[in-house]
Amino acid sequence: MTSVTTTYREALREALREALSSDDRVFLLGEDVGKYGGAFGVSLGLVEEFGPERVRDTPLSESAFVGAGIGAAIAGMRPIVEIMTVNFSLLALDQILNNAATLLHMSGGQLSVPVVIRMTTGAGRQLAAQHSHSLEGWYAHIPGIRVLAPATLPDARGMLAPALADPDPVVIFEHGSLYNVTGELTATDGPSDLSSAAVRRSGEDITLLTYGGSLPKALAAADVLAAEGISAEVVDLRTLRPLDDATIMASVARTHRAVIVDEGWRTGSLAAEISARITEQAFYELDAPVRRVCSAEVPIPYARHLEEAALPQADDVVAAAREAVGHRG
Amino acid sequence: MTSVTTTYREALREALREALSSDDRVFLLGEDVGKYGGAFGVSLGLVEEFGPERVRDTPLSESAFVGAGIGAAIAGMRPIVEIMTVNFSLLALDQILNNAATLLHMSGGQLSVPVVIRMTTGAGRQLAAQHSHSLEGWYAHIPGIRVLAPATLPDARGMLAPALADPDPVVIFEHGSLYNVTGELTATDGPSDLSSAAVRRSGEDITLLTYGGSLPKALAAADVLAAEGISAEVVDLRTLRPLDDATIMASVARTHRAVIVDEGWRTGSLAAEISARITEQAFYELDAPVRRVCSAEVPIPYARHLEEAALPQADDVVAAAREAVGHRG
Amino acid sequence: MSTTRRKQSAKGTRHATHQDAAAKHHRDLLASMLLIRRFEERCVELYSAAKIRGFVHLYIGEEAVAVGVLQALDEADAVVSTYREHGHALARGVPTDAVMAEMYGKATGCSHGRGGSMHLFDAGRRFYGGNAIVGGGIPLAAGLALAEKMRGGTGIVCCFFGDGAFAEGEFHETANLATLWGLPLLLACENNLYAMGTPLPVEHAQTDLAMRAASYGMPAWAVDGMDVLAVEEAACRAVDGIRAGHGPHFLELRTYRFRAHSMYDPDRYRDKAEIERWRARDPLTLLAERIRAAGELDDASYADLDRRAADEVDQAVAAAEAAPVEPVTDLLRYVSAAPGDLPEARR
Amino acid sequence: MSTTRRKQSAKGTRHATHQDAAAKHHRDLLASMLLIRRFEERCVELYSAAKIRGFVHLYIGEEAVAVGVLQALDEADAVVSTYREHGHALARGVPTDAVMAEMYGKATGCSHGRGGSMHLFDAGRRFYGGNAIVGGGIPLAAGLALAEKMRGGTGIVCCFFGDGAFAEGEFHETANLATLWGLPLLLACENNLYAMGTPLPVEHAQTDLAMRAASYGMPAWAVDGMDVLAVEEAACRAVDGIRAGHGPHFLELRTYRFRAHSMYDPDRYRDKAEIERWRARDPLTLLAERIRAAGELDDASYADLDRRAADEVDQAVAAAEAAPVEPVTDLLRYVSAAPGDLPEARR
Ligand SMILES: Cc1ncc(C[n+]2csc(CCOP(=O)(O)OP(=O)(O)O)c2C)c(N)n1
Ligand SMILES: Cc1ncc(C[n+]2csc(CCOP(=O)(O)OP(=O)(O)O)c2C)c(N)n1
Ligand SMILES: [Mg+2]
Ligand SMILES: [Mg+2]
Repeated sequence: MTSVTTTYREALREALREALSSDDRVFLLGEDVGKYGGAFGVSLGLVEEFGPERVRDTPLSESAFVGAGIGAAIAGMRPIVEIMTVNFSLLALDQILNNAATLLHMSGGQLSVPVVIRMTTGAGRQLAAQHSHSLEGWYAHIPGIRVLAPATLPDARGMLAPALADPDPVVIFEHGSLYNVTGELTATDGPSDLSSAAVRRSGEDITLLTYGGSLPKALAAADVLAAEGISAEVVDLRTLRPLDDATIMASVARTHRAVIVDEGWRTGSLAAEISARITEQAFYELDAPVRRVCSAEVPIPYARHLEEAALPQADDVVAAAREAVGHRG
Repeated sequence: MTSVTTTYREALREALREALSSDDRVFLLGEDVGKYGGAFGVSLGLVEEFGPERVRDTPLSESAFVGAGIGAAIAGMRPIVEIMTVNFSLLALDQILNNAATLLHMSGGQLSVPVVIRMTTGAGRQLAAQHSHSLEGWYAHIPGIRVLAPATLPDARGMLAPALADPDPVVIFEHGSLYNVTGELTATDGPSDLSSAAVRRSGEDITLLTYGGSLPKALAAADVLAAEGISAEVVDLRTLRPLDDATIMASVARTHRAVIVDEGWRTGSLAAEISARITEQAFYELDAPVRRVCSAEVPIPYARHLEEAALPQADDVVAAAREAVGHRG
Repeated sequence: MSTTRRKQSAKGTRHATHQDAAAKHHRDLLASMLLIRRFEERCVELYSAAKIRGFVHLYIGEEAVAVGVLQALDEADAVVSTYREHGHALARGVPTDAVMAEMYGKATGCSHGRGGSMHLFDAGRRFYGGNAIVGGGIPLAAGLALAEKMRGGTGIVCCFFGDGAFAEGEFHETANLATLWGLPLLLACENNLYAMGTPLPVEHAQTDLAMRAASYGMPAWAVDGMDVLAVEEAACRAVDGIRAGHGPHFLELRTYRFRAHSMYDPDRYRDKAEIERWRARDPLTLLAERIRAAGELDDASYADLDRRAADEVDQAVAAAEAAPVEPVTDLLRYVSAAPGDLPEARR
Repeated sequence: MSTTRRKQSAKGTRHATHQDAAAKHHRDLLASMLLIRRFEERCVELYSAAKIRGFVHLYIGEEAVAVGVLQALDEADAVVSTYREHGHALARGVPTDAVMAEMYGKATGCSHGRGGSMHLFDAGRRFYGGNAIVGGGIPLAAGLALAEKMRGGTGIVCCFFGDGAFAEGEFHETANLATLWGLPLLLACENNLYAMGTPLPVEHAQTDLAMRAASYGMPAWAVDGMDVLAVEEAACRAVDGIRAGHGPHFLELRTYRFRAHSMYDPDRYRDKAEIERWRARDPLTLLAERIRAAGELDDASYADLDRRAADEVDQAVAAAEAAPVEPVTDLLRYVSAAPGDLPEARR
């Protein structure tokens, strides 16, 4: 089986290239997606290949160009809108919630909105408080949209095609710390299954539930735990809305303990939702309270030591897992 | 003790009047807060009393006038910004999250932002999908701001003064279905305590946790339950950020069962956060899994029967409470 | 119908026929305005009777705008509207029954009862709502126009919005984007001098909205929005320009609402004399008197048109009364597109 | 210092003194620009050495704008800036030590290390950041100006932003609001012809930004942003107008960044010849040559100014290197205002 060494960034780009090649209705729009190649270089080279109509630079007008993507989708196109970071997406949130997510229902099923909106999320690069939020949980709150968080190269490559095939709006979060991650992609890495979470590592003593940029941390924590004789299962949620309850509960039913790792601020995080669901669906399976490892509730600071302290780290996951296992162990 | 019969709306207005009277730095700004009296009539008559400089109509520019309120607060004024409904607040969310909530930290403690932002929230009046959301949970996710939800006349009257005294941004949610609620206000109803939840009804068998427009439903449910011999305690959260964990946990520690009633969409709701906290802080006190009664995950429909079906109703609370009590009863 | 095509269709017809056609066209315009007027007058009654709920924004006084502008559009064109859109929907040909049933929240409503007064939709007629976020429809309309342009079609998109919406950032961002990209977009600004209770000079530093719009580099002009023929003429000229590839055009339609902002509004902020002055220029009367003077209308034919409008509304009410509601078990339908819910090919 | 006050202070002085003062003033401007230039050149080195991290946006080439505009302001005036704000901060008088320490993320930084390059603050000097949401500072600046106006003060607010920011809805909404309310606001638009990699004609349908701004009804004009004296003159004129109660003024400062957008940007989108053409109009060289020709500067005095700038930067680096960081235990400090953290009277 042929496999190539590539990066998360290139895997995303390859997915864009294929989408643009295979469907005339697909186009990419956003700030500096053309010659600049996108703020994080994901679309580099695509404007040369597909031209400025289909790889379309926009003015700095998040509300208008996201709204334009929504409108074009209603008219039958398949726009992929890039928003540079999730912080800036707040400027377009009205369009996403009040239009994209709502029009199908409000029109009694007449208008569907097959738009895909991609954006960078997360901290870890000392970009400070206006470039480092993780608001995936907010998007996962909105009925009518699908929310994806590719954490691996195969998902970076494989999520776009099914997202474009979805008749409803799809929001894709790319964690900024993943772009340079290298790995292997094989020819058999086809489209991702958007309906299921993925067990990235099997284990028996505890379930670590996570997604996106926190997956590497959870896997690192699992290594440490393994060395201590604690066998941790690592579940990559992948699709944040709708959540794959079945995979989550099946894992918890086996391990009886869970730690959720989520870069969002703790209060009102996606982690809270998962904890609540475990309570509702697997309460009598639990041998210890579900724990959350989240970001500290602070606008992410610039200084490296403070930023590191604000974010969930592998050590924090290890500590939470130890506690959970120790509890009524 | 003198007491007057008044409405929630008038109680809010009285609080505004006092704030404007007692502090020169206070002013009200928003769309149609002047002669029109505000979209829901809260500020009616105030422009006549305080003039158009201090009761200031703005153009339809949510981002700019909320941002202007933030800027004026930094400069030492005490602006009260009215946003007509929480749906429209999305247009100003960038200003609220990226500026109001963030500037104090980002400036290393130099700038504080004593702004108060009021808005209407919630459904129940057949206003359909773009006027009926409950996004209090989103705001409660943001570090650096305080979030209030007055559910009673004394709180409608008593929360504004301490909110204005808070050096940090405060967001106040007024549920649209409460404006016409009538009740008594006494002279002793002073400023509300913004740090504590309030037990609105004592009970022993189960705790109903709720806030804002859902409080009357929870109280109605408690009546029904009482008739069935189930004694329900009703806790009004009042301050949605920071949450008063102590009051919540103390109640759950006594009743061993909890149902959370929250008009937000279920997934990612404030109810999820409360459920997660109970798991974390009172797991071994629970005799049954914490239950949530939330809105259906659908853009709120116009037709009355569909809207009613989408929202949490007293009956749903009763059913959830019965189940919880029945469980391992 | 655009000016070009109107001219073409007139070509080769005899003078008398042409005159007849014009007279008929004028009566059609009147009929269309009458239908909107009678429809909304009935809505007021139905609201008082609690048959209709929620927010209802009446268009009474502004009918010449919807009727005049939409004359310039073809079936293949698209329309984006606001929460004050009964007039737009009816003038676009959304069936009166379907609109009335929507007001009732019935399953036969044009949005299956899920939208209500503020959210009328008819995908088949390319009537894309019904947007109750002020300014929220403007970017959407640009997107529809972008799709049109990218596919090389000749269709255009007409977006209605108010003088208040002009102050929202969405207007600015879209005006720039649409001009920059040369999108086939008609920005139809209904300047009725108020945004809720706020008069124009309290909303805008520069109250000449057409002039402001022109600063983006698009053709823009103002027109008397009480004169349906003037509106039609202006719209045809703008649409011709758009179809000719000259990018977005902006029309400032100077109009006035005779009623309060919504059913909730006691209208405390407007001068009675001002309202009376505008009522004296009622677009229905203006057209009726004009074509009456031209011999195109007499008492009997007016009465006939009026009766037809009233009958159509009566029937719509009767149908709405009798119609079923959506089953509660379908509450969660249309949140996500189920394969069966969407038409096979959505273009 | 505004034109008026400059004239006053010159009054009654002898001609020679006046000339001396002018010469000194010119050398001060040069010194201020040199400081910014040397500071940022050092930042490039420090970034390569990984002493500084995050996003860093250099102002090199644009120094005349910050230095010229800020001459027009008093201490009591306020400044709102962007993420490209080293120049604004230094020209405003934020100590070089404090700015450099901030780049290092140290406790002695002007934002205690929490802000970094993009978020410099100095409340005492009324320097209100450091906003990295493009356009996000504009409404804020209007609010500061509103407070000034409501208190009847004579202070003004200067808001810097780029040509790209002009396309954001926030600009439009604020331009309207500020003009409508007659706010004492200087909108200083740094038109460096690019928003990241996007050239002006790809951002804006109408590239004459001053003309577009004037359409709101505020005085607006363009000025050569490479000529610090022209900038100073224009800013003083605008500030005089604002202080005289004529509401917001807009300046389009035509400038160019000699470096890439940020340290991450390989600058693939600009023509080398274009960059060279602009480098030939380096604002430092322009001023230096001019005052050299006027006999106000010689090689020795230039070398002296340059050395002082370099020394100040050296000292700032040394201080930053030696400075402590905030303790991790203070991570949650400044999320909410603790009573002890805020100065007693913040007005
Ligand atoms: C973003 C937003 N802000 C405020 C409102 C509340 N609102 C509804 S209609 C309206 C006035 C709009 O005025 P205009 O655009 O002139 O349209 P008109 O109602 O006069 O037709 C306002 C403020 C809203 N629906 N959306
Ligand atoms: C709302 C928002 N959108 C996008 C960005 C990413 N971004 C940072 S700077 C920039 C270009 C801004 O251009 P301009 O306003 O001309 O300022 P300049 O950088 O040229 O000084 C962009 C797109 C951002 N920070 N904020
Ligand atoms: Mg209006
Ligand atoms: Mg620029």
